[in-house]
Amino acid sequence: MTWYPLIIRSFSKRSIQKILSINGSSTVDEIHKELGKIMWDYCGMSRTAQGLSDAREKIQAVKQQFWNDVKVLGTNDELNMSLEKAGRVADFIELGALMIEDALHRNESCGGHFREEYQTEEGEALRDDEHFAYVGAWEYQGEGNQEVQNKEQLQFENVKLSQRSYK
Amino acid sequence: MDFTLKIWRQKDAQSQGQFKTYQLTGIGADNSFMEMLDELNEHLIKNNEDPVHFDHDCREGICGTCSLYINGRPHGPQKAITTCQLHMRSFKDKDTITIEPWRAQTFPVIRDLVVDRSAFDRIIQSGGYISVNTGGVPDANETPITTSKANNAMDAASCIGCGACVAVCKNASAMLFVAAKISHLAQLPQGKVEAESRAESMVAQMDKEGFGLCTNTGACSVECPKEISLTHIARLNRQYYKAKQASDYIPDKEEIHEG
Amino acid sequence: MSWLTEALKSSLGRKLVMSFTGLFLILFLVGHMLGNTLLFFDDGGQAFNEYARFMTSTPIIQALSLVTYASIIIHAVYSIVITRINRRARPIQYALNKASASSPWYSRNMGILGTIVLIFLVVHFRSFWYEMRFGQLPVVNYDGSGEFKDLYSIVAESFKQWWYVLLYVVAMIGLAFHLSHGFKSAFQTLGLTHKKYTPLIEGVGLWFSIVVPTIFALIPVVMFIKSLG
Amino acid sequence: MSMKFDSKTPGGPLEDKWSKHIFDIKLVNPANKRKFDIIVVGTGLAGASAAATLAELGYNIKAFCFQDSPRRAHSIAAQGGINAAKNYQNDGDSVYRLFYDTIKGGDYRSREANVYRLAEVSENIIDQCVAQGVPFAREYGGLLANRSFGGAQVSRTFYARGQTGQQLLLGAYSALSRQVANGKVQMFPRTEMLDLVVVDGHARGIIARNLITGKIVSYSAHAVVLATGGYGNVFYLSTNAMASNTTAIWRAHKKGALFANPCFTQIHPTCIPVSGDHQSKLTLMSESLRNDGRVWVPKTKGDNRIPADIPEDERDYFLERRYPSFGNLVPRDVASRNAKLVCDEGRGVGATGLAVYLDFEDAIKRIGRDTIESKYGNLFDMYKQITGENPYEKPMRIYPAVHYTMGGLWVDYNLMTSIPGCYALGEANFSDHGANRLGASALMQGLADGYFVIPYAIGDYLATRSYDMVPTDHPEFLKAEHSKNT
Repeated sequence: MTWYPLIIRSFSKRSIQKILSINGSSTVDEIHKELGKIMWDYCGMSRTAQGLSDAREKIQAVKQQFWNDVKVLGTNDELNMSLEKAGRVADFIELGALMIEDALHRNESCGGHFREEYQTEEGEALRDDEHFAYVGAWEYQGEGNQEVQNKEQLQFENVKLSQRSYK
Repeated sequence: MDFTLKIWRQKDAQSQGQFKTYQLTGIGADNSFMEMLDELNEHLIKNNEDPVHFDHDCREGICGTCSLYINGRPHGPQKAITTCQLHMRSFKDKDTITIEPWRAQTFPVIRDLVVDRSAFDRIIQSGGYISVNTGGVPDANETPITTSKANNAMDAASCIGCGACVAVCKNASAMLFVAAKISHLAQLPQGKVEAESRAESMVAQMDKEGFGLCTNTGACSVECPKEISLTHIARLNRQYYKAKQASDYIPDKEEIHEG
Repeated sequence: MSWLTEALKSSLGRKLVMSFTGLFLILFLVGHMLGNTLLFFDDGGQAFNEYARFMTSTPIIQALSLVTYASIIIHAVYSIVITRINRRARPIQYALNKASASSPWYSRNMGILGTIVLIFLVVHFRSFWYEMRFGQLPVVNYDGSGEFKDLYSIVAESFKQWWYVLLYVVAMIGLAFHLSHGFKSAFQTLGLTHKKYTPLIEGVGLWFSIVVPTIFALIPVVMFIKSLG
Repeated sequence: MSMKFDSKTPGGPLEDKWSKHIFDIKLVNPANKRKFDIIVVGTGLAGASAAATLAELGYNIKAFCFQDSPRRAHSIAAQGGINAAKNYQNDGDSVYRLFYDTIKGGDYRSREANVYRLAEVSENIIDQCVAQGVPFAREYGGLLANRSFGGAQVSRTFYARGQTGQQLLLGAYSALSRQVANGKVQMFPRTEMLDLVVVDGHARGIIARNLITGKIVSYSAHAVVLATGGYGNVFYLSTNAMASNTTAIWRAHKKGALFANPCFTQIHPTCIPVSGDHQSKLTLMSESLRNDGRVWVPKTKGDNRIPADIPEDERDYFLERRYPSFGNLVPRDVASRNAKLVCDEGRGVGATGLAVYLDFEDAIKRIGRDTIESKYGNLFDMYKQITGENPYEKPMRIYPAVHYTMGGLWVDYNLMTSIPGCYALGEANFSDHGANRLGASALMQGLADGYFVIPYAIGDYLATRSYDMVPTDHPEFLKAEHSKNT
């Protein structure tokens, strides 16, 4: 077992070196801004099936861009705020993709999730309690594979589900 | 707007630092100071130069992370704000802006403009709390507190721990920081129980860290982004003397040795 | 080591010592000033010389004098100790520092102002205090009151020299600024601040720091002018 | 799509579930608590309160934060307040009403049992914070003051000026600092978690990077608590702090923790509008402003007169018009969507047309400028600092912005994720807010989880575990180090 620590060093270095070695032309902030724009435009205050499907493609392009063209200077062995941020943005991109999947599958409007296809005549969120009164819990399936959704059905024994009204 | 920036660059704690000058053009007046630095860093990265490291987080003046000495003043030329709340409209076009890290022996530079303020954490750890465990406490309304006491306590409690007081003090003293916490807790009935021992231990820790002595110049309060008043320092002094003459704490040799 | 010495070695303890000695010296200034106004009398120095003898021969005053000397020495020594600690707290200075934006210059330069006052004190002590105690002063005889050391004569002699008067005036300006920070600072250090009383303390402090040094400075100036006439 | 997880929600009547559960779950005896090490990642309200409380109980804590000090965690930026069902105002509040408002506000997408427990312990939170010295606002008689927030018709929000989050966080930070001094918490600031280590199906440690030296270090423990906040920065522009991120929970997700309702994000209606491309973050104006401010836009499209020139009958107070009973205090999602609607219609104001007015003219007339200043002074100053406009004279311009993420790691009733021994607290989990969070409830949840839920809940798991530590050269630690950084 004594030889393990030696391996740690080289492997961990290599994985962080990956980000450091790409040396492309896009800064971390630029990529983050692109991700943010996609998320805000398609997965923000209101969402549509079409928009979300488009966003699905666009986000893959951002992911490609990150892993092929990101530019992070410096080394791992120092205070390196660009490197910190790069790791975070890499995760945001993957999470963004999952948010889009989740928004796309939830064919109803509820709370902060407003799908334009599902609204009352007055423009209020229209829930679909029959089909969507559950928690969508996503399960990672390995790099590049579609995540699997598990459902936890919500039980309402004390409150009566009703159309929210603040009128 | 165009600016000439003179920025302190220092590779790490061990390295020797020096100023570097950068020209930055086309900055919007509505940019915040940090956004201006973001823009500088984008340019630097594109030119294969290491970006300038500076501490920042909430960018709305409350977390206390940002810490720049700008044109000879902590948090820049305006009163009662942090660096992240400073906007470029406060400068004139073509201005030269000098940016330095906080300077104090107790705040060693980590890199560029980033300094280590963990001394503040250690001071709080030495007694900046009320010793209650979670649970088993009385109802919140059981002890009334007058609005003026609550307000005074809140004034002191609003300290964000940014360190501007130390940075501007000619003696690099941390009295305003320490006083703010002591005064906050000493004014509340809940904090009174330990008020004296708290003053004793926090002052001892402050001295141990190597902060300078307060000479009442008042600069700390003037530059404090939360405008914490010198009266809190006076309250700290009172608490401390009271503690020293009244508390039953007598240091034995070992404690002195450690201290 | 006792709790007291330990307390006095802490940063706040040291400040407290500065505050107490400073306040005592402020009290001393009041007394000294009142006595010195006797120099304004046109009585050939009789009142002043009587006062000088009273001051050097009354036991309680002598005891107070000892406290005054001690205060001066402790105040000076502690200021050096404090300055050294404070220098160490900031080993690297700012390249650009607009200190004037946040505090008055005299508050930041108490050490320099204090040094001016201290240099003055050395000269002052040598000229008068030393002479009064250990020097060979001429003796005067006032009707029925016996013999008095004629301190007045050397005072009058000294204040005929313009540079000596100038030294006094400069020193008193230094003292004025030293006091204008020191007075209120001493109260702040003692923790004696309050919304209601602090403005009063600050007001008294300001007037004190103007009036007392001015009167002190007027004495040599008036005597110099008199000597011309 | 199998159902391979169990929420462990206890049976019985709603109001008895939690107390019954506390009795039913296993306990770790006091002498044995010191044999367990717990890692707490994140030191915001949830993390700091959890670390402090667990340490008080006797567990050995290693606490991590990427900030230079635990006091800087983003909970500090919460302005408006914290809800609690104290009914101090005698206005008909109760645990049940807070529970009901939260379930309804969340559009019926949260777990009843969790939300009820939240409402139940909300009372203890206020007691705890006051005991710690949090300087909440007071009435003249010396008792605690309250204000109202969106989605509620009672005054149940406790506040400390516009800095409630700061004061609550400093309270939790002080409790944490006390345990650091006691030697029960080992604090690792400027250290970022990179991966979760799972050994034999149980969370047994983390891999973290020291942000100053870059050193990557393994830490072993008997349980791992993630309290790392939300992921609003996925939108680039949000009200979150610059460094708020999803890395800890995302990497735990990749290790097998289920991620629940990721699309549930909250857009906060009262933010200062974007002014240009350079912008790095958005600043929130507390929802409490809607207590006195009135939201409006011009009735006609493209009306670009200055607000003072628009007469009363040409203004559309659209929230008051559409929601007469809640008015300007409708929940955040509703207020945001309506602001978007009027802007989409071309009735938005300001240079970009992406803003609506929040007007205090009436309030100033009614209660005076001084009262407004004492209530919201610092918010008004902040607005002026950022926009260069004086909100006492001109109405504020506001627009919605991403603020909070209701989604997060799936947790059971014990706040345990689907990886045994890995817990998620506060904004990092999904459990209490459904599809929309009510204002002043995030602080409540963070502190509820940290002070009053995890200290009991974690015992149920640890009581079944052995005291043995996994050595950090265990193959799983090594594997985690190898595969990190995606």
